[in-house]
Amino acid sequence: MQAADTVFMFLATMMVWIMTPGIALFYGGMVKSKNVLNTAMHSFMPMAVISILWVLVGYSLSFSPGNSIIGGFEWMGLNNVGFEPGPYSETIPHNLFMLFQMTFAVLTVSIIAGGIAERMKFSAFLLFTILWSLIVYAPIAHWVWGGGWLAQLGALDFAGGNVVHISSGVAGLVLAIMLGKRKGKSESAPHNLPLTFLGAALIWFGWYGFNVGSALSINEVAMNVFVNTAVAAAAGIIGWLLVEYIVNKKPTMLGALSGAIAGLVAITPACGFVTTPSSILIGAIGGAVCFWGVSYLKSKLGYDDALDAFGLHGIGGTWGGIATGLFATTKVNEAGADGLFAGDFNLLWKQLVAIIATYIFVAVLTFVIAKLVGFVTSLRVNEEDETMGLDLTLHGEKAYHESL
Amino acid sequence: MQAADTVFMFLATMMVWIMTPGIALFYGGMVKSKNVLNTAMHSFMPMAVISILWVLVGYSLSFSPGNSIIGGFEWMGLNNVGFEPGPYSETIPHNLFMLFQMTFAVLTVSIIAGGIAERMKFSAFLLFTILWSLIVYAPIAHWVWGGGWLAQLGALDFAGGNVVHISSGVAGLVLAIMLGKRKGKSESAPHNLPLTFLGAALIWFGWYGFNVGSALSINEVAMNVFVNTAVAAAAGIIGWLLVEYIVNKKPTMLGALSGAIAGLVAITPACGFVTTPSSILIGAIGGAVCFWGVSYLKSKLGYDDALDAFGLHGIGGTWGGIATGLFATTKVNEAGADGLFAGDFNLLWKQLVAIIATYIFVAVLTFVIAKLVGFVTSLRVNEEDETMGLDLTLHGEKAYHESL
Amino acid sequence: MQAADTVFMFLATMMVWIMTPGIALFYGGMVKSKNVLNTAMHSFMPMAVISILWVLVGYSLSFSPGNSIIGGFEWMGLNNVGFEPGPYSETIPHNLFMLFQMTFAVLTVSIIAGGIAERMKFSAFLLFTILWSLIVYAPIAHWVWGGGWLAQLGALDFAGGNVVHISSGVAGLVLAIMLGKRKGKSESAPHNLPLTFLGAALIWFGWYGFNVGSALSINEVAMNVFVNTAVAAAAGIIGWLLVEYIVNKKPTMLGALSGAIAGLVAITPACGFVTTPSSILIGAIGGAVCFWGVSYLKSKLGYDDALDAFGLHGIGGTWGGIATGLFATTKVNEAGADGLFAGDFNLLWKQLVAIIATYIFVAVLTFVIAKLVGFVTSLRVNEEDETMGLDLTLHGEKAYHESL
Amino acid sequence: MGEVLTKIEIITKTDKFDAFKQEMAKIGVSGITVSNVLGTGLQKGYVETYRGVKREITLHDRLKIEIVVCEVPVADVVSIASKIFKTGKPGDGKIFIYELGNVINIRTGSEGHAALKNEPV
Amino acid sequence: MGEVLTKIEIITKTDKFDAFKQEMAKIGVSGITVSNVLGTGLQKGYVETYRGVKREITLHDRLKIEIVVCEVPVADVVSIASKIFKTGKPGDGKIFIYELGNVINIRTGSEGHAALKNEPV
Amino acid sequence: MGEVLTKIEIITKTDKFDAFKQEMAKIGVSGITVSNVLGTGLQKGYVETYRGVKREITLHDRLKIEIVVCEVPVADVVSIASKIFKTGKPGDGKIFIYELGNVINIRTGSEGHAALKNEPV
Ligand SMILES: Nc1ncnc2c1ncn2[C@@H]1O[C@H](COP(=O)(O)OP(=O)(O)O)[C@@H](O)[C@H]1O
Ligand SMILES: Nc1ncnc2c1ncn2[C@@H]1O[C@H](COP(=O)(O)OP(=O)(O)O)[C@@H](O)[C@H]1O
Ligand SMILES: Nc1ncnc2c1ncn2[C@@H]1O[C@H](COP(=O)(O)OP(=O)(O)O)[C@@H](O)[C@H]1O
Repeated sequence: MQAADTVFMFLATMMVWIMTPGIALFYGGMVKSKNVLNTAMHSFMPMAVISILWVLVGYSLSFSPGNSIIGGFEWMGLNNVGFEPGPYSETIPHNLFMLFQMTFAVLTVSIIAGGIAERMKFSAFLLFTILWSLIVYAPIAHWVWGGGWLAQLGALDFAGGNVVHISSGVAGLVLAIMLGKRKGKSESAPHNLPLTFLGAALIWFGWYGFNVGSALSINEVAMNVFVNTAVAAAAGIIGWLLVEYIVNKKPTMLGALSGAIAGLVAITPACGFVTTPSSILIGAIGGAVCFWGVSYLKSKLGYDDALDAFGLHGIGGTWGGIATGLFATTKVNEAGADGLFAGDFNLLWKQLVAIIATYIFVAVLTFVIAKLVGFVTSLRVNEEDETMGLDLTLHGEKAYHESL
Repeated sequence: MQAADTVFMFLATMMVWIMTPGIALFYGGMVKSKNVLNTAMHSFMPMAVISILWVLVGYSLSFSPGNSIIGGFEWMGLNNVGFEPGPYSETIPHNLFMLFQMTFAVLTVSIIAGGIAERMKFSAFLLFTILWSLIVYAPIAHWVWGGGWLAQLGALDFAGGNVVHISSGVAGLVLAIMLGKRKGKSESAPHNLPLTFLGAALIWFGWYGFNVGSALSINEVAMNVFVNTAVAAAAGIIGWLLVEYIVNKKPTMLGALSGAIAGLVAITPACGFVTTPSSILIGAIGGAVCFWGVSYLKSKLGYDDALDAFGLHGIGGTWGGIATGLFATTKVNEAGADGLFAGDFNLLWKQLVAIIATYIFVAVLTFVIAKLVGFVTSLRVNEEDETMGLDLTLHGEKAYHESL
Repeated sequence: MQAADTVFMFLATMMVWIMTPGIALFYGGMVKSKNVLNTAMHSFMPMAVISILWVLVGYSLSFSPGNSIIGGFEWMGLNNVGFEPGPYSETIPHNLFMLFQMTFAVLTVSIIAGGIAERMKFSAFLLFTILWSLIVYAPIAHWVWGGGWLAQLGALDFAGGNVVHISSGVAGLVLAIMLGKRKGKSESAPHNLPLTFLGAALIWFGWYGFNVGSALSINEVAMNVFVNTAVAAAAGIIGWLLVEYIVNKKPTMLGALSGAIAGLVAITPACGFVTTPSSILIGAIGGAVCFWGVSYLKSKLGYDDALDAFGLHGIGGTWGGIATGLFATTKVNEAGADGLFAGDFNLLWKQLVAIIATYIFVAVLTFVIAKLVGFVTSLRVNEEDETMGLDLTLHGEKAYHESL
Repeated sequence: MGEVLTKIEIITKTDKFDAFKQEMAKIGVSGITVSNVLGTGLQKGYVETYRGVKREITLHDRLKIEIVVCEVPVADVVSIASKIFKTGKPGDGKIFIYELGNVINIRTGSEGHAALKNEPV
Repeated sequence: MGEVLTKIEIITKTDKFDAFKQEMAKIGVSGITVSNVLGTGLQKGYVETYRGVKREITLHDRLKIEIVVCEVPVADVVSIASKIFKTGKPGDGKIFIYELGNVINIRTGSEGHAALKNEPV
Repeated sequence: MGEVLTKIEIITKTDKFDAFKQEMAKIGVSGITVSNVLGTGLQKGYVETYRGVKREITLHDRLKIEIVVCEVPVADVVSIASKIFKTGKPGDGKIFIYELGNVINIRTGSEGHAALKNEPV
């Protein structure tokens, strides 16, 4: 064990931890003021529910040996998950690795909330997240990081492009379609953009823990990831704003924030395997592609992915997975592979397999789980509650009060 | 000395540091918009005043050898408090330990502000906190951590259940009773819950530094504390919301935040001495008990503990102290003790002695200090100022302005 | 290389990183609600633009050997800037040092935005920052930290009093004068002080990374810096509020925040070279002097430094530079020097040279760059846009929407 | 001036204003002023809960829509408003009709019904 | 319609509205509309200070309470308002009385005094 | 009461109120009530864009300024308002004139024109 790595991973864990409240604020600022608490709750509740679930069974299903599809039950209730360094790292305590991964599991679910905002029932979403976390998240995490079939295949996903972003994005999309459009969608405008700014800042901050921490050790790869993450986010902003400026003549602040997140999503799977110049490119294209996704594709296809869970995380993650297949090079990281531009077509192929498998698996199971939940309780609130606002009708509170 | 531990404690110190602005935002969101700045100031000023006081004399009174009641004056003005590791840890600089403890001293005072919100005079509170910090905080910190009589007795308080939470909670309660109810208390509703959400997120974030850092070294105990803190907070949310749902049929966001804090308060004294399953239980009961405290006990007894300084910190801390006596086990930490469920009644008894001693000591001295302050300046603002709002009348500012 | 130092500097980098969003929120809360997004954008965009620029050329110009005026081009595009510890520290990776410095370069530009708020054109500011960062920031950073003439002269600037604060403050002032006053300046009042509070908290938090991290290693100097920074900020609050109370009879929250920042600015150049009691004095005087700057000097001279970029950073930095010449002592840090109160007049003289050189260099070049930009696009928005608000007219968005 | 100037003030729920505005434009209404108000009437209140403490709220969010007309018939405005805002449930709101003395257009200086004409600029 | 419809508009401080609302319910007022306004009158202004720079504020937060009555006597409303809101200090506010042309209840379509009746739904 | 009480309601842009208020004080207006409203009139709307999706906004921020006068001539108020708020561009706004039945001063209980007098307290 290495004390410095342990401190590093404690820090990284805390940084990823803060991303979830960040998401809650980021999303909360974008909805109408009568729905802000509900939206924040959707992103916040996983911190309670998924955390406990993770300790009880989620971690075991994701990371204990098991088979190539899913982990086993041997680490349930943190059995054998103690201070001794675990199989995933020699230099940090096993239970610290478990907590680091807990923050990923929580975050993934909280991202989904973007697709369903302003109309889904709180109880239905709660039930959905519990099932989804076990049935969808745990297997995919196992495939990629737990030694499952995608790891065996040799697909690369450094910090969670597939596991976190594509999976949450696609889940958000499927739910958005199943729920249908919001009433008064067209009149929707963010009720508090400074809140969204703050949320985005926390998310970006935490993302350094997310990406850099995924190296699990403060080594050369970690430092390269640090540089790459910084430039990709920056390039994502520039990419988004440039396209936005060309199309609409006005660079928006929400665009800048969205671009940063698009760049970050895009670099997530690639960050440990590519050079810094490639990262700039990946980030910039990420920003541009996501702008296209939310401004064109979404209205073209007509789904109401309210806060763009799919538009940012799904699309950005897909581009990032492909980009890894294009730009990866073993010069940067021997544990990686060579991508197309390094002369090898194989990796790109594996990346596509990984992406497509994730899309199909997530889409189908999200649909099934949502249908199941729909038997227990309706997924969507009734029209009157939607008009009145979910804060008041589901939670009995209002976010803001004048000093009457 | 150990560089990794030093980095760890630097990080932990910063995390506890951010809790105080967190408290200011948490409280600020819960008051009327005409009092938000005053409320934030009450929690913010200790960062200025208590910090300086701590360096000058507070640290010495709390931690220098002294006797079993209070420390001496040998470390005044940081005399002999330098880079050399001090008596409290072999692996970190003494002045770093001093700063870590400074953040606790500041935080404790800033919590008290919850009891007195929306009616206490700024100057009176300022004067009160200075006296209280020296006369109440320093001795209790000395009793528990400075080798004082509670430490000698063998009562356990890992991260400050007595020192920080019971003491601030009881002080808030006594002041709340002495001040009387707010005008228009019944019409009060949080003016900005997203602000409260943000504050709670920062508090929770910092709490990991608070609890894990209290191990003073990134060791096995620290990692166990990390896991325990995470699950107790999660369980606190679930505990609170469950009871709230049963009673009121609506799970609120303020409830979720309050539950997290209740769970964190409850696990604070116990976190280094109990198992993870016990932590889940302690957190969940903490959430439930605090809900009872703020929704039933408070209105039953009729005091106006405006933002529930006692309701969360006093009650949660009391439960946490008792829980330590119930659930502690030397299997987790040899430096600890065995509690009732490990077959030993002794610890519980000591815990009760510690709690009761703290209640009495704090209550009496808080009363005396407030009376003293009352001779210099009235404790409460006049009615007109209260109606007009404390921001305007005491600070000459308003929190929000329209773009007229 | 030293793993613990690497973790430490990763943490410090992240802490400085969060200061820039902090500035955006701090400033954003102080403007009218129709300009908050534009103001935040001015402080946020450097995170995109200057980051990329830094990697491409800025770092090389600032830190690669070059001559005594400016660095060379040998580290462009991070050429030779890898994991190997660089010339500036034996114990941390060179690319980590580069990122740490990136956060300084970004932050400096984002501070300037305070001088120009509510009237400068977005595109003009963007263009200005790019040029300024290369033409003004890079040389000054080189002079002080890159082995340039100020370093050779022996002027002291521990964490960036000259490089960051005086330079940004003076630049803000020059731009403010060139732009002229805001329309309706006299009716301006902060639209959201809790936002400003939050921003200030993040700035203060990050400042510990800024100052302590500037030791580049978690050693004795670093710990002394930590203590000094803590007490100087605290004393800054007390200094400001005391004078404010004497003059206006009301201690304001914005004053407390401003005092903290004034204290932090003042201690920045000195923190590694002075004792803790000196730090208290430096901070307190910093608070008092900056209050005088913003409340008296500004209205006397009649410029509209909207959010006091110069009032806090310029004036505070100037005082801090002088104070270093007064209070520095080699007893604290052998790498430093003895100041006036330690019996040596030399240092003070060098400090004055450094300050004056910075003032002149920054003022002249800021003026020239702004004139150049003015040829490409007007610096100031037209009157109608200013009335309508910059958020709407430049970015096509509004910060707040009612739930209509 | 033989002309009659009338102010129509509608207090109603907040969610159908867009549709209403479009209808007004069609019948030639030249301007509308709208503000957020709070109202108490027949509709039942609701309960908010903070830390277990209940608050009965009897003031609802309402829109106040003000329209001044001269040539456009009042009855048309009223009937369109009634059609759009009527749900049949408490809270639909009320329409108040006032007579005005005069209207002045600040930009043109014109008075009375001329002040309400939207001649192209 | 021989009936007289009257609007009573009260501009006053913000802190005693709850008590007033209860009294109104007792005398049979069927609805109230209230909004936040700013007012300047006899009451002196106050000073705000931001970074040492003073701002004299002469606009105070006020409530505008609007009540339309027909059968309920105007004098009753006025006397209750005067009783509750009077403190004897500047800033107590004013009551303005207007005559209305008509009232329409959107839900029921009824007009005049019938529109102001709160028959159970 | 032979006196005529008049309410003057000005809907205009938000940026010149301070100057206007000072002028009103000069001609002896004893009180003003002002509120933030939204208005749609002749002025063209503007476009907001969120994540590439456009929203056409046709409601502008406006001030509603209400002044009740008795002895102060209405024409004076109108002409000053016209002078100050006129820019000649769409959006300058409208002035509406109403007649009042009565005014009551809550603090003193005085009615009519007496209620509008600002005798020193
Ligand atoms: N007599 C009245 N005076 C002033 N405002 C009224 C009056 N009656 C109703 N209102 C306003 O109209 C709104 C809707 O009235 P309400 O009685 O709920 O509608 P309905 O009678 O159609 O069910 C109220 O919230 C209030 O703002
Ligand atoms: N002539 C008026 N026209 C419009 N509003 C007025 C007038 N006089 C008073 N008001 C409103 O009433 C409020 C209270 O008036 P004020 O003169 O302060 O009360 P009082 O005369 O009882 O001391 C003012 O803030 C303003 O909003
Ligand atoms: N007929 C009307 N009824 C109610 N309010 C109106 C009417 N006409 C104009 N207004 C209000 O006045 C504001 C300015 O009107 P506008 O037509 O833009 O001014 P102008 O005619 O001077 O160009 C509008 O935004 C609206 O709030």
